[in-house]
Amino acid sequence: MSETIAAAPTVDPNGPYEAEIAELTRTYHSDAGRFWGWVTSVDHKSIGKRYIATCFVFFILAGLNAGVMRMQLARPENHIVGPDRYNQLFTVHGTAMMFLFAVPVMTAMATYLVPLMVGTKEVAYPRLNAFGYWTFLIGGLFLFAGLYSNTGPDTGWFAYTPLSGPEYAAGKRVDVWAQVVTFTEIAGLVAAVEMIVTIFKMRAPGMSLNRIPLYVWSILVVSFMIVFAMPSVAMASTMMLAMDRLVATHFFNRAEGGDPLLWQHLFWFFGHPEVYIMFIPGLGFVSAIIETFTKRKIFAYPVMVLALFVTGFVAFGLWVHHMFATPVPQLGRSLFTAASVLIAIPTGAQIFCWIATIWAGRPRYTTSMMFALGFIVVFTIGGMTGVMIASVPFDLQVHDTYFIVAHFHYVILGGVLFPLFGACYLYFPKITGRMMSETLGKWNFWLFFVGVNVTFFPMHLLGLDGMPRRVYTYLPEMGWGKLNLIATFGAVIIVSSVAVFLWNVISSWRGGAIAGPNPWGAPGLEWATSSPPPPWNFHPVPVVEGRAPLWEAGEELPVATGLATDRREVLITTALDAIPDNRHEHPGESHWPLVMAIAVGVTFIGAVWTPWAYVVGFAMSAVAFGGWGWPRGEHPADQVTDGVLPRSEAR
Amino acid sequence: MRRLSTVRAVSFAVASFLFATSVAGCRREERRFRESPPSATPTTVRVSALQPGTMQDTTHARNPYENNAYAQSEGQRLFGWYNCAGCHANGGGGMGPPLMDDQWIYGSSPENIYTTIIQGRPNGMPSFAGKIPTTQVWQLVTYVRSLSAQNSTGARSSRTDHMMMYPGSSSLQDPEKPKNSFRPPASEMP
Amino acid sequence: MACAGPPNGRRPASGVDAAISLKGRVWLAAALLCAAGACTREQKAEPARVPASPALPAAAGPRASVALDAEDGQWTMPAKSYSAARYSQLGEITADNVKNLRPAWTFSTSVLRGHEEPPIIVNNTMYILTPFPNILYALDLTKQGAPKKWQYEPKPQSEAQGVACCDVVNRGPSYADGKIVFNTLDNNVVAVDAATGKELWKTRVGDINTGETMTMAPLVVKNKVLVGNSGGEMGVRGWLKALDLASGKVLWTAYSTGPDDEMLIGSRFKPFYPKDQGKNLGVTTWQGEQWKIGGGTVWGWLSYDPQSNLVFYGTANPGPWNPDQRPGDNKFTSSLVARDADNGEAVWAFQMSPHDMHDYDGVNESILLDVPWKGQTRHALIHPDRNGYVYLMDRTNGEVLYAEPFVHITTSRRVNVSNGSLEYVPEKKPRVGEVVRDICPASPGGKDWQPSSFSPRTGLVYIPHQNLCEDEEGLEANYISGTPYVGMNVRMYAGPGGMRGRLTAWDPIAGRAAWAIEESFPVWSGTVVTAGDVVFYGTMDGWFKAVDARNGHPLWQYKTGSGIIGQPVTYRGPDGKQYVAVMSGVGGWAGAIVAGNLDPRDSTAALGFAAAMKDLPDATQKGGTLYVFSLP
Amino acid sequence: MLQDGLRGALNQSALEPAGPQAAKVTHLWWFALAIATTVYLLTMGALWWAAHRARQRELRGEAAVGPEAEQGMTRGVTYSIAATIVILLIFLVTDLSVGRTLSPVPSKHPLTIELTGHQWWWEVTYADTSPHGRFTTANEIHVPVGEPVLFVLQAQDVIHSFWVPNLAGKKDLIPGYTQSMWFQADTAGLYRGQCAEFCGLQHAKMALHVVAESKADYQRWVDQQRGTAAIPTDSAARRGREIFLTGTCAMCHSIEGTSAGSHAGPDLTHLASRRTIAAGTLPNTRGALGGWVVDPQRIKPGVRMPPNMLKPQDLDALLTYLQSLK
Repeated sequence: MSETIAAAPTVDPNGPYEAEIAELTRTYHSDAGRFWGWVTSVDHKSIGKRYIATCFVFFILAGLNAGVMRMQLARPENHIVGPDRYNQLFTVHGTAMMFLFAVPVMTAMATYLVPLMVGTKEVAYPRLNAFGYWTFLIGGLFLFAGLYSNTGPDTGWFAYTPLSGPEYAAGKRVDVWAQVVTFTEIAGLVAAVEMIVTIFKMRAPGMSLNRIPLYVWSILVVSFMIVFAMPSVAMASTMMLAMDRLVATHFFNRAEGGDPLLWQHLFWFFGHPEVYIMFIPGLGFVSAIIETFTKRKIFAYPVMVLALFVTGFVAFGLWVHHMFATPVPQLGRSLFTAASVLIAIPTGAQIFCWIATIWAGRPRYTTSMMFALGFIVVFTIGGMTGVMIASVPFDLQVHDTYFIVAHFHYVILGGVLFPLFGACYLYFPKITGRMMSETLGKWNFWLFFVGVNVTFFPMHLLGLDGMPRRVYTYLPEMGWGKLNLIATFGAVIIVSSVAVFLWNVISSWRGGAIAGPNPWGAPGLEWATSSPPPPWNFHPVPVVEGRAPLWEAGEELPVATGLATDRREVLITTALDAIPDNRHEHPGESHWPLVMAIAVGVTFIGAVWTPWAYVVGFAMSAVAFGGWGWPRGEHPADQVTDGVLPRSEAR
Repeated sequence: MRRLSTVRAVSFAVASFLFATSVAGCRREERRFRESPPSATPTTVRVSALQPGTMQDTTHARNPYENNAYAQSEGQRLFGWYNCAGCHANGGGGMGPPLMDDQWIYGSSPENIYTTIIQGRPNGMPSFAGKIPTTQVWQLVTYVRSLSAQNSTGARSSRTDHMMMYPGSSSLQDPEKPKNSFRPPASEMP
Repeated sequence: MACAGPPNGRRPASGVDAAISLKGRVWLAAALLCAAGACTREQKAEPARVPASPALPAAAGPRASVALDAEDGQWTMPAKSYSAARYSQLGEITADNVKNLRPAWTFSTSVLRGHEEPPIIVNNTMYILTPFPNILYALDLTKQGAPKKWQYEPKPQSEAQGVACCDVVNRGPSYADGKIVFNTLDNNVVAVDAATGKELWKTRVGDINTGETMTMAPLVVKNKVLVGNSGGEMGVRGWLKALDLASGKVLWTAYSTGPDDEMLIGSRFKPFYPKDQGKNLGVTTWQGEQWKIGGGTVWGWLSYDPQSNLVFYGTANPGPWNPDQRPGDNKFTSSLVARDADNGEAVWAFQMSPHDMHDYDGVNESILLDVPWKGQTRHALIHPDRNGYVYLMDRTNGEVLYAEPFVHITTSRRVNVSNGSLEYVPEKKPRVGEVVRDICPASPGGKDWQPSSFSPRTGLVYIPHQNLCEDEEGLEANYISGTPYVGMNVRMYAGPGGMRGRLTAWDPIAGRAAWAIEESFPVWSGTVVTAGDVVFYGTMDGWFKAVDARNGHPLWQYKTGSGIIGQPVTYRGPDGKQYVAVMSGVGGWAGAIVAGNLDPRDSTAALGFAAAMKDLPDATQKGGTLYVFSLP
Repeated sequence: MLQDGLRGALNQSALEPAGPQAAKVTHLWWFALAIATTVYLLTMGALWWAAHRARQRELRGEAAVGPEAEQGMTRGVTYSIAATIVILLIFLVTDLSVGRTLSPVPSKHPLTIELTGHQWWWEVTYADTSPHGRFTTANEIHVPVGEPVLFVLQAQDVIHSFWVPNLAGKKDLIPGYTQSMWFQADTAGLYRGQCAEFCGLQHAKMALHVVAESKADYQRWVDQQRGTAAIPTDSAARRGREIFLTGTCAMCHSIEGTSAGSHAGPDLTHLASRRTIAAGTLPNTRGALGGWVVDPQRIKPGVRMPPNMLKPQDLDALLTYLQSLK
């Protein structure tokens, strides 16, 4: 692919900007790498990297849970774990995969990529970004600390009351769950806010709405969904469930006028959009991958964008289809059925567009591309079953059975993991400056592809054969043994595939082939800077004149100059047409985000035992806020953009 | 490798965090379904449940469940199932004396309460020897002690899914450390 | 957050300072508000006399009359006469001079539980029966200060206390034919020689191991001792037994539930209303064999009509309280039954509260009156029931002449006189797993056991009762022989107006209250009315009161040592003076919070009564004393 | 081992309907599956073809298709989207119609059964116009063939879900709510159901059996269930009865006709007439029963039933009694 590297135009660091670059180096100097520098860093790339790494650690831990569960279910009446342990395992598996991996890993990737893709120097609110990460980390550790201290939540990842209420869930297990949810929701909301602002106000000059990369669109949609969905569950878990359990409120106590169904509504109002929050970024990745490896702009860009928005919108009209077995009026059911069926349309549309793109383009079957295709193959199956279970009568048969387990694993593994692996192979060079091994990559892909289907396809049959989910064992007479054994075998394959992936990452990081700025000849701005990018991403900032800048620009990418280099200054552009608007100085390294996160940690973890934790926590937060908001030197924060002019126009 | 030093620092922090929490959790969260050997008092046939049962040596009996959350919630359930609540209400008493105050006619230690349940007491407390297995008696003991906040609040459930019994407080009232006060018998106590 | 209740996470700090408990109370308020409803709480208010419906001149119009024996100045049975009028023809103490009333002498019983019993006065001897351990004292009235003649101790089993639902009370002995007859808590009927205190016979008629106890006062009719059992909260099957006064042999047993032959229902059985007619209703109106543990105990008052030779009594609530567990009408619980005094054969029965849902026992007294009704005189009985209605019935056939509410009622709309049915309000039916609020009257009913009195002079019935409402939540009740069988979470509080008690003067003909006196605490004592037009009653905070029988004007009051829940009596002493006597000693269901040292922080304590009586411990203490008053 | 107890394999398949409810759903499923498969294959076909075409072109060294192909692509994509919409609408309509047809009970006065979910067993009460005709059993439901049966669903503690796949879809039992559903068994047989909403430790072993039998057999069963337990004649059983009533058993279980009246555990009045014990976990054999009584926590860890260390002869007597409860 040497020729592509040559072909790709980049911002040449050794151009006329040496002096400024030198100054930038001083401005952005941090002793990142040393511990203190590491904890105080606010660079979205370093945060993004550790975010991604953390997510994968949780992914592996939660995956191991699944492994044990599969072992337990491999044979009827198996005694590897008892019901008590098993319930903790599947609850933590679900919780971790949802709250600590699927959603945050996408946030993490976005944290790293979006600023590069929109061609800005930093993410909006860099310290908030750091704070988000620390909060997430504390929450994640708390969950697994719980599991390993036999305090793992054991009421399922949607913790239905009253089973999760004070009377039936003894001890602190469910409290741990409730607070972990809170931590992750905070992190999620924080990231969403940054993304929305970054995308709306910090795009490179010229990157008008109709030139925003599809991945960035998907992140924008998801960020909005997060803002609307997550408060619902945060309130339900932190306020209501935690308060019921800690200080005996009666939100979910039917006897005193509360209502257990209220929980289900609040949870699923978040829980269903959550599914789309997980895989819409995946769709974005697939677009990016297909675009890159077919060397062709995605077909019907407006349709794709529209599809994303429709999906994001309709996603909020589906939650009741998780509750068909509860008292819901006939009409209501029909409406939610209709919505659940119709949401298939936008996704379908996207799939057709990708196919068209492939048809019209020159596919190169790299590992990344393979994963993108694998996504279409696997995810579509999940989509099909999804449409089926939108049907009330049918859902009432398979609801809470292994059919559902199969369905959502197809959707999530198909919609999240395939694109994610694809994205890893695509962006690894950008992040590390080295290529990943394609051979290992192919192994990784095929093992994963086979593993997923071997594991989860039989579950459809198990479900139809009457096997409920969340059972720690089953009777030999049920005749579910064979299929379960197969599924377990499949799980082993998946594990091996992930092992290969990890090995590939480690070895490539150590000694992969050196990648240039743009090894794939991709069109996005993120490829217009060195790999790995400098702390300031771009200098000078690029100017965009089309949807695929690097393909459309000639030898040299137009740039905009004039941003100060003696301080961390970023360019603010208008929301619609990305016309330079003004410039804004960003803060430097700070330890306050960490302090703040610890304050939050003390509050919520302490609240598992005593309400006084809130008092203490608020005090600590106040201090942290003070330090955070302390005035930052004499530089006028914002200035008009005199002198900042796109070069191209200067010509 | 500067990065490594970072990694090491972080992993150390993580490790110590995990360790700390794990120590905290275990005892309270244990679910011991099956004491081996499965323990239960042998079923003996008796004329009347209301006469004190055969004396039992409980001197070196120790509550295996003190501060165990699961045992406490089990005890709470059994307290209703076995009609303890019928006489003692939800701790406030009625036909029987209250269990949430600081007056304990026959002692408030786990052993005392165990003996009271097993042997009964002369002024109306029936003997449940041979009717409630040892494990469950200890679970009841654990719950009963929680009523007067004698064991860990961390293990206690804040409320049941029933009528609000203790208006104005989560699980129970401002704890009072019980003192064993021996009241004059018969006519004075229910 | 306001609904959160106080922070509970605090480690059990030793010694809780006032500040915290104060906060606790603040939180209580908050929490209650959050609980939405159930916010009525007793406000303190001074006893006030309120005219209920426009007060009619007591003397005007036709009057009810009652059969009375010639006044001998004695008090031989708790209800004074077979007609249960509790009316004394002694007239020395009058509305005018009662203000001079002062204690003559007192006597301590050495027992500190609820004293619901009346003293019995025969042949210048006063007999006092204490609550458990049911000691019988004989006091010599002829001597200065009424010294003790003798005392008799039945020594009941102490375990019996464990199965007595609502304090270990006893409602008094009866005198007949030189014998004092009474029941002990452990189900013995005892006859003691009135002169010597020698035990004549002692018959065990019930078994505490099934939860049976006895607290009622026997009625002696034609050499038969009629007794019934208690234990409606323990899964007991109710019965009425007749014992031979001479030998103590059980002559017949009439169950309240079960097959007709066991209920002594035969050819003579002619209930007035179709709803009470049919074969083996005592079985067919129950699921399976629930009638065997279905309650219908007979722990209240009996009255006797010599003319028709019928005894009238009420049966108690069905068990368990949770109605979902006993589908059907549950006959004949919460009913009035008329039986032949000789062989116990049932003549008619009338179920006031079919499939009772709120522990509305039917055991309250029936006063036998003859009332002018639509131009003719009806042999009637008047029965203020726990379900909140005063029933005026034809005692010959069980026809309801009227049933009018005497308290605030939300559980039913009305009593349909045409078919005798109580029209329930379905929303107030207790439901499992859901708190039903604002149930009025509460489980103790519009009026509990505390007996009324009737004065032929004023023609009014003086009903002591309470004004309570409650919240209820049904629970799955487990029948474990010898333990409670209730299945209900209850939380009581003052009814409308915030006053928990009332003395209502009821016009039996007009079917409405003539006047009423409000009391802060439930009026848990009986009443007595005299020819001097004075009504005596006591309050739970220890006041013994005299009011004008005609208009309820407060005339005199005296603060005794403990709350009064006993039955006042009046008699002529050997010195020819009129005396008034009453037991002071708080307890009973209403007073359990004091008598049993209950913890008011648990609103379900004492089947929910404690919640309504949180302030009683501040108002009175335990005690057990007889007070005798006279004019100087 | 359960099979011997149950005479025949355990059938819990949603695809082997034994009643109109399940049958309709099964048809719906096959219909949906057919559509889904077709659509899926078409999509994959298109994907393969697209990739293939591209490869061809690349091999032939042609340049990527230019704008002229755009209309063709637009048309293709538009058609496929349109097709998708049409198909989805068809599916939606059929589905809703099926849903409608299934909801109402096709009978004025159907046989009504009150089902209460407990952790972790099923309380079954047969309603009757007269209270005296009602009776209660557990974990085994008998229904007459060819007659719609109405279920009134309630929960005692946490949320459970009533589900007998061969007969109908599931319905949740929610504390504080009363839900209802109905089904009808057209073919006689034994159908297994299982709690379908996670309800705690023994969710996995909270099963029940539906016995669909001829009207006559059903009536016979009802009459026998209405009866109370007779006092046994032989001494062993009498001794067993004594142990039951005075020991731990009576604290939780009830037997009509005795003083045991606790509803904490299943009603045992006619225990011996049931096919399984422990909520469909064990066959109702003397051996299994013994094992269960002595150490239930080994079979269902966390189950509410405590272990009972009985002396061998006592256990033997107790089992004799329990097995006499026909």
